[in-house]
Amino acid sequence: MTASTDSATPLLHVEGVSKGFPGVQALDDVRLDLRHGEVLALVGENGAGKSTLMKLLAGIYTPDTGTFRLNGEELAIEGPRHAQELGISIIHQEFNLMPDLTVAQNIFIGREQRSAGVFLDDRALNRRAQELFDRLGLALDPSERVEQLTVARQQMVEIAKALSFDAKVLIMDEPTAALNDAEVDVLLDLIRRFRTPETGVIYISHRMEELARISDRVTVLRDGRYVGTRVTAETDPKEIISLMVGREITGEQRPASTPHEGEPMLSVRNLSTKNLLRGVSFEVHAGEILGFAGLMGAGRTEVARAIVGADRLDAGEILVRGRAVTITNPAEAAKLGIGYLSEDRKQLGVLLERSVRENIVLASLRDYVTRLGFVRDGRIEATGREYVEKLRIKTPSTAQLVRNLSGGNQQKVVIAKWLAKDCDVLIFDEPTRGIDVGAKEEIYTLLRQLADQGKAVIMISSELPEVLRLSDRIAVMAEGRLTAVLDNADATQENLMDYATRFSSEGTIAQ
Amino acid sequence: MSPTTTQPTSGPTPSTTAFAAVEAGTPRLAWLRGSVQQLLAFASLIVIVAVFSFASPHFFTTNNLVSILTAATVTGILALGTTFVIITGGIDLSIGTAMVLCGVMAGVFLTYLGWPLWAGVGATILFGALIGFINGVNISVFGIPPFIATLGMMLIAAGLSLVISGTKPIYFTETPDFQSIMNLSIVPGMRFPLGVAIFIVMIVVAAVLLSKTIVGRYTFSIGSNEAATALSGVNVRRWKIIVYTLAGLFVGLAGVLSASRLSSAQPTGGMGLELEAIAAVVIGGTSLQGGKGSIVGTVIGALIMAVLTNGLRIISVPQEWQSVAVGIVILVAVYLDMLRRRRT
Amino acid sequence: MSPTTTQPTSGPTPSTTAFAAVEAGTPRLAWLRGSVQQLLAFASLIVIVAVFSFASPHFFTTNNLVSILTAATVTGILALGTTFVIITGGIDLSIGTAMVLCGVMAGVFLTYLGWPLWAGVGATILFGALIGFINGVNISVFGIPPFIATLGMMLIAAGLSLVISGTKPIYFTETPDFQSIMNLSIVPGMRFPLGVAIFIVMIVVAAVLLSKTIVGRYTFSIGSNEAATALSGVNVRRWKIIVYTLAGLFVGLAGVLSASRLSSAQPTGGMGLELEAIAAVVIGGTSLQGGKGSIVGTVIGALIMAVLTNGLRIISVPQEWQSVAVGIVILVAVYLDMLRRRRT
Amino acid sequence: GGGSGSDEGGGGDKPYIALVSKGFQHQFWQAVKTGAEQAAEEFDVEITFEGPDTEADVDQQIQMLQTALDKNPAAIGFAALDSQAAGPLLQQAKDAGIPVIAFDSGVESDIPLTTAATDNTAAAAEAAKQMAEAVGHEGKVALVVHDQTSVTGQERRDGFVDYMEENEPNIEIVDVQYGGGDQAKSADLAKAIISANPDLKGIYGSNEGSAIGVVQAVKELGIDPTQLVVVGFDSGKAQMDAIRDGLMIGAITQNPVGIGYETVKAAVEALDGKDLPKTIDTGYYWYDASNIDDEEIQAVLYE
Ligand SMILES: Nc1ncnc2c1ncn2[C@@H]1O[C@H](COP(=O)(O)OP(=O)(O)OP(=O)(O)O)[C@@H](O)[C@H]1O
Ligand SMILES: Nc1ncnc2c1ncn2[C@@H]1O[C@H](COP(=O)(O)OP(=O)(O)OP(=O)(O)O)[C@@H](O)[C@H]1O
Ligand SMILES: OC1CO[C@@H](O)[C@H](O)[C@H]1O
Ligand SMILES: [Mg+2]
Ligand SMILES: [Mg+2]
Repeated sequence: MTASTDSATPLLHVEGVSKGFPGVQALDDVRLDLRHGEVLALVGENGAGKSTLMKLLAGIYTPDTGTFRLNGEELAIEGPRHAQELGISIIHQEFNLMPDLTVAQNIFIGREQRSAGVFLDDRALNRRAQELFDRLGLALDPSERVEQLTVARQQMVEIAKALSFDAKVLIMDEPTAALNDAEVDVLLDLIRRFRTPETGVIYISHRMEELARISDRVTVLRDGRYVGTRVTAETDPKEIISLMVGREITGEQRPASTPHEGEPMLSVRNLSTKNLLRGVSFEVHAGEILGFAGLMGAGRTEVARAIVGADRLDAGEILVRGRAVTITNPAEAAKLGIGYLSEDRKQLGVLLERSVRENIVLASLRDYVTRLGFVRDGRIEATGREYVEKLRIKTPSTAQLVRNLSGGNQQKVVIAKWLAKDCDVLIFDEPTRGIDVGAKEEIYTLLRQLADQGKAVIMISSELPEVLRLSDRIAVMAEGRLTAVLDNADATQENLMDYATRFSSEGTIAQ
Repeated sequence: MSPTTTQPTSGPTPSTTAFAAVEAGTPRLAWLRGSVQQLLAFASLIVIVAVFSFASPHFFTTNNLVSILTAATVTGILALGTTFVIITGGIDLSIGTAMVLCGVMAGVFLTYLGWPLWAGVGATILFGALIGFINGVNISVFGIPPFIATLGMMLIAAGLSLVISGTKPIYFTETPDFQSIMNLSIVPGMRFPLGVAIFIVMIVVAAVLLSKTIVGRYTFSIGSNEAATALSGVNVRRWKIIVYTLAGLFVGLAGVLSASRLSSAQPTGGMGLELEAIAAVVIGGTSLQGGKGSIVGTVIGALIMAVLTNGLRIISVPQEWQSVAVGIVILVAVYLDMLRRRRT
Repeated sequence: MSPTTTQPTSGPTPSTTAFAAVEAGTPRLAWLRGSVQQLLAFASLIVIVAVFSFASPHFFTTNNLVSILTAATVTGILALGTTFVIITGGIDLSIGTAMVLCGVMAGVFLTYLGWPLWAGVGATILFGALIGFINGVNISVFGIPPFIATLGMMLIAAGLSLVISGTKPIYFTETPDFQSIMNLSIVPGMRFPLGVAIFIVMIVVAAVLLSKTIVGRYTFSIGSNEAATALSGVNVRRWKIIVYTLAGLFVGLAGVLSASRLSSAQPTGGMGLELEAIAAVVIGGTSLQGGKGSIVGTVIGALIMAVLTNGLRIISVPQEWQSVAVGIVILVAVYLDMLRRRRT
Repeated sequence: GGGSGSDEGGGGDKPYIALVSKGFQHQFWQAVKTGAEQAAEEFDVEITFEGPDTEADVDQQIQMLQTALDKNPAAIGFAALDSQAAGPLLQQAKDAGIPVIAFDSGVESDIPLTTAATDNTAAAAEAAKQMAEAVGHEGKVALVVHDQTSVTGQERRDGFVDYMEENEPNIEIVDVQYGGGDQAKSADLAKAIISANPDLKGIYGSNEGSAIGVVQAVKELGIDPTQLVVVGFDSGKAQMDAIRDGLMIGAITQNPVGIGYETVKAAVEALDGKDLPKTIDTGYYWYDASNIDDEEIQAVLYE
């Protein structure tokens, strides 16, 4: 069943690899085989060690023990550049882009085009990038600065960059976490085209349905250990999940359509911004989850940011419990009981250099302060531990720096931050980005509990099944307008897609 | 481990990561964590002290150690306030000349206006806070980058000191007690000046503020990720103003102490003091990128500077060599500190 | 809403984002983008010039404008090199005293050792590069934070200038032509010094280096995201050393020009010049966080400072008020610049 | 020349004289400025008085001189930080027919018509003589000097040191340190010198800030003033108080008001075409508790 029984030399062979960090054994005697021409899915819970293994392959960390073989030849990977030279190309879970440079400059950094041997030729560079995009079927502007791209587009830049190398082994660490279904299609298509008898792909994802679509085999890690490998065609998500978590996960079904006639907690009327939004109106009631669907750039994030005062709104009215309010910054929103969890975890979500518990109480710190302004560290620790347990955040202690957590566990910390604060209206923007299947269910349960406690929850998500799974009602956006608000019972993937593409001729990455 | 080139200066170095992880634990331990980190800088300090003690019998005497503390007091107090500012990711270049201006204002309040001692001293410290407040508003409300905002204030304060004083020193003729604030001997049979005791009290105050109060928490949060802090509903604008105002309070106090020491408000000077204070902060392990730092570190940094200056004089190193020596020692001390952190 | 509070200083601000979105386009436009951004600072410069021209007939004269350029030359050249350093996210505090040391070395080469003019000047510039190289190694290889590494160098250079010169000015008695480098009139019938022409050439050189060559590209890339740049296989260590060395070349040249201007190598001073140069860079819109900046901006920043200093003297503002005025104008200019950028 | 360049002073057609000094913020320079203003009033001329922030800022001074020239003054008063550095500009003044008067520190050049200054070497020797007597012609003494590179700093150091070497074989100079004229810094370094030399007999501070710093050090260490002789330079309230309180035995004072006055006066005379002496010695005085209140001394002291 495993690759070692296979007679052919695998493209990449990993054996006996261990890697420890202080307090954490991230990898323990892990093995893995990537065969020629295959897509190998690598799965496991948050913190299972997937990214760590990939960082070893990329030359960012050196293993404590273990061997790597490329086409049977043993390797010592000395650094990122060396990995590149060996033909290992990687898309990291966290972006590694230079926001001040253009798309083309980012893609070809270190491989600049020069004219007359001295001067940079950015036109040639742009041309090369354009050729690459044409070949890959991506609608990216080579001369746009990366800083201005949405998270999804940045992801596409990373993908284009990885594919621009003449790589033999392509590693993708959760490339679709920030992508929409349409973009996922584009990506999977790219992967299929990349695959040749000389190449192989390691594909990390928490989205089970993708595995069936793209992978040939699936390798599972649990708690830093190798659990097993299955041929995709011969297994099903259920088996994979039980290998991952060591228990069965039973997802609940879509919520029964209980129309919420409670008072509108938040009403938004005719919201418009200079850039994008045009007359967005909706309300969300106490006790309900309002899902937001739409394509990339549809403006869902922008609606959220405008509501909490992170961006200026040019027109429109916001009412909290029927009372008109003006919100000019997120602090005022917080005072009114509105919280916003950003989709951009690294830039706008976590404090990487601070501890898990400090991050968890950041939004609610005032609840942990005496009248004289002293912080109650004991209670902070108690809360921190409570959420570490509740969300099963994998960390040696609540004092661990968030930087040292795996991506999915960082996301859990951000969620905990908002669960710890008593808000009436919670806006979650892509809350399950990078979260493993098991934990997703737990988070759904928590969101539902919040609603049941009488809070109004807005959930923006690019995964339609998730929106359908959780929302009482679903708002759909396209090009800055609200095109529909549906009851869950009336919604299907098909009609949501339909509304999401109203007025829309472009606006996705795919051409 | 990974080569240095793969890590951003501001970002995660494997070393600090590893280190912090070792230290991470209960909140009790967290208290210690900062201090332990500083123990490394502390080791440099000890080595420097040992070398000087060995080189001259006059170095490690009570009198001389008190002299060192006295010399460290004013810069040290400035550095305490600056630590907060730097941890938010900001900088304050105005502290030197603002301190001079506060001294002049003490002269105005006490001598020109004849206010009683407590009122004049209180007003001076508040005046320092006002300068800090204006810095904070310029930075936070008007969006002027801290470097520019405080550079502007540096120049304004330098000029105003001259204008207000009429380019003359102001003497504290109305309040002869004023000079006791810095100079009063508080330990019988020893020359231990009140000013040094005030410095020590301020160290404790600053340490508690930074690690035990909400100001300190937000100081770290803002420096760690300002945007994320703001999106968490923290009124970042207001807290930044508070931090600069707090730094201004320290500046006001430093102004009182330095004027008290000289029994006069000197309207000149102050330029360059900001670099000394910032250097103390940074030598103490606080990162100019924000988000990291400690009061213990700053105090050690200030002491390293003061001990070096004093010790080189005690062993009569020719003056032109003194700054060379200070420069080299700073480089070596910080480098060794790096090395050890990396190893741990 | 408040862009300042909700956005990280280093990250994308809605303002620049929006602005850049307008400007972003073909590479041709990208060339312009930097410049247009600077036009805003340029407007401040124009206003300041207009005000002084109106206030005094002596201000807008050829002679005085040349005086302003002459005054801007040395700081301006320092600021050019510093622009690269700051865009990488670093800082160089050593430029002022290192420049002084380079001047002293020019004296050593030309007067003490009696080298021919070209050799002495060349060696001086290379000596500047050496200082920069050492800074680069300290930062890049030894991992000392730029602030500390260059602060150490600042002190070392200040001391070495005194040591090497024997605390006396060195005069260029062997090479009387030396003073022509800065002072030679190159436009017949006018006092247009060669030094200013050199400054202008260096502006062009720096602009081309920054926007058209690989050094410039990596300068921006490192400042934008050092870790990502390293992960992309760029030898960040090496390129940082190159950038500091490049800044050192500018320091060496500034040392030659200032010694030439004074017909003597003055072994003191230089402290404070680094702040002036950094101020010019930052007023010109380069961010201390790194990743953003332009040479045009730096030049405008340097001119704003030089025009202010000169104009206030020309209109005989009492000296104690001059620094107040400079401080306020800097604050206002940068604030207006912010406002406009936000609006665009 | 021409005296038309004074529109900014608002004084109509008065001749305009630009004074570029070595400093501005020091009391000493403010006293020079006062003297210059007195003369300006008396002779009905317009003056400006500027100086660099510190006496290390040669370049800043050159720029000030350049700006002064661009304002087209009738005459220039100049206290050079470095005479050679100002060479080209002085030449420019000469070419434009603008008379130059040097003050405080001589300019090695024949362009200035005269120099109004103190003989610093002689003044420092006087301080040394007083010190020698006060310590009983034997023991260790040290110097806290305001500046290592300026002419006044060097002259006041060398004048003192040379006197001791030539005349006082039993006096040993153990240390010379430089505090930039900053009081707190000078105090700290004086304390270090005292700590390092417990048997020190005397310290000499070479200008106001240095001298007050030394006094402060003595105060802070609680040393009996009879055990450690302090000799100062210049005046100012703190220094005068120290002398009255016995913390300092005495000091040299220059006549800064006189320097300023004589400079402007000489400039006016030059404009009137009068001949000027090569130097104008503005004199110095030793003052101590015994003569501090004398009229002659009070006239040259400043608070
Ligand atoms: N630099 C580090 N220091 C300390 N611990 C670390 C470090 N990097 C990773 N870890 C720990 O190692 C474990 C494995 O992390 P890794 O990032 O490989 O998980 P992952 O499988 O990629 O998870 P996710 O699905 O959440 O991305 C986690 O417990 C994480 O906290
Ligand atoms: N085609 C586009 N190119 C570049 N920027 C775009 C484009 N469309 C929208 N944007 C920018 O994206 C933002 C709006 O997208 P927003 O993030 O709100 O969408 P979303 O529906 O949340 O999608 P997602 O977060 O999945 O990208 C605005 O700032 C807008 O300026
Ligand atoms: O350098 C000076 C400052 O102090 C005064 O005493 C001197 O006369 C000046 O030359
Ligand atoms: Mg991961
Ligand atoms: Mg979004």
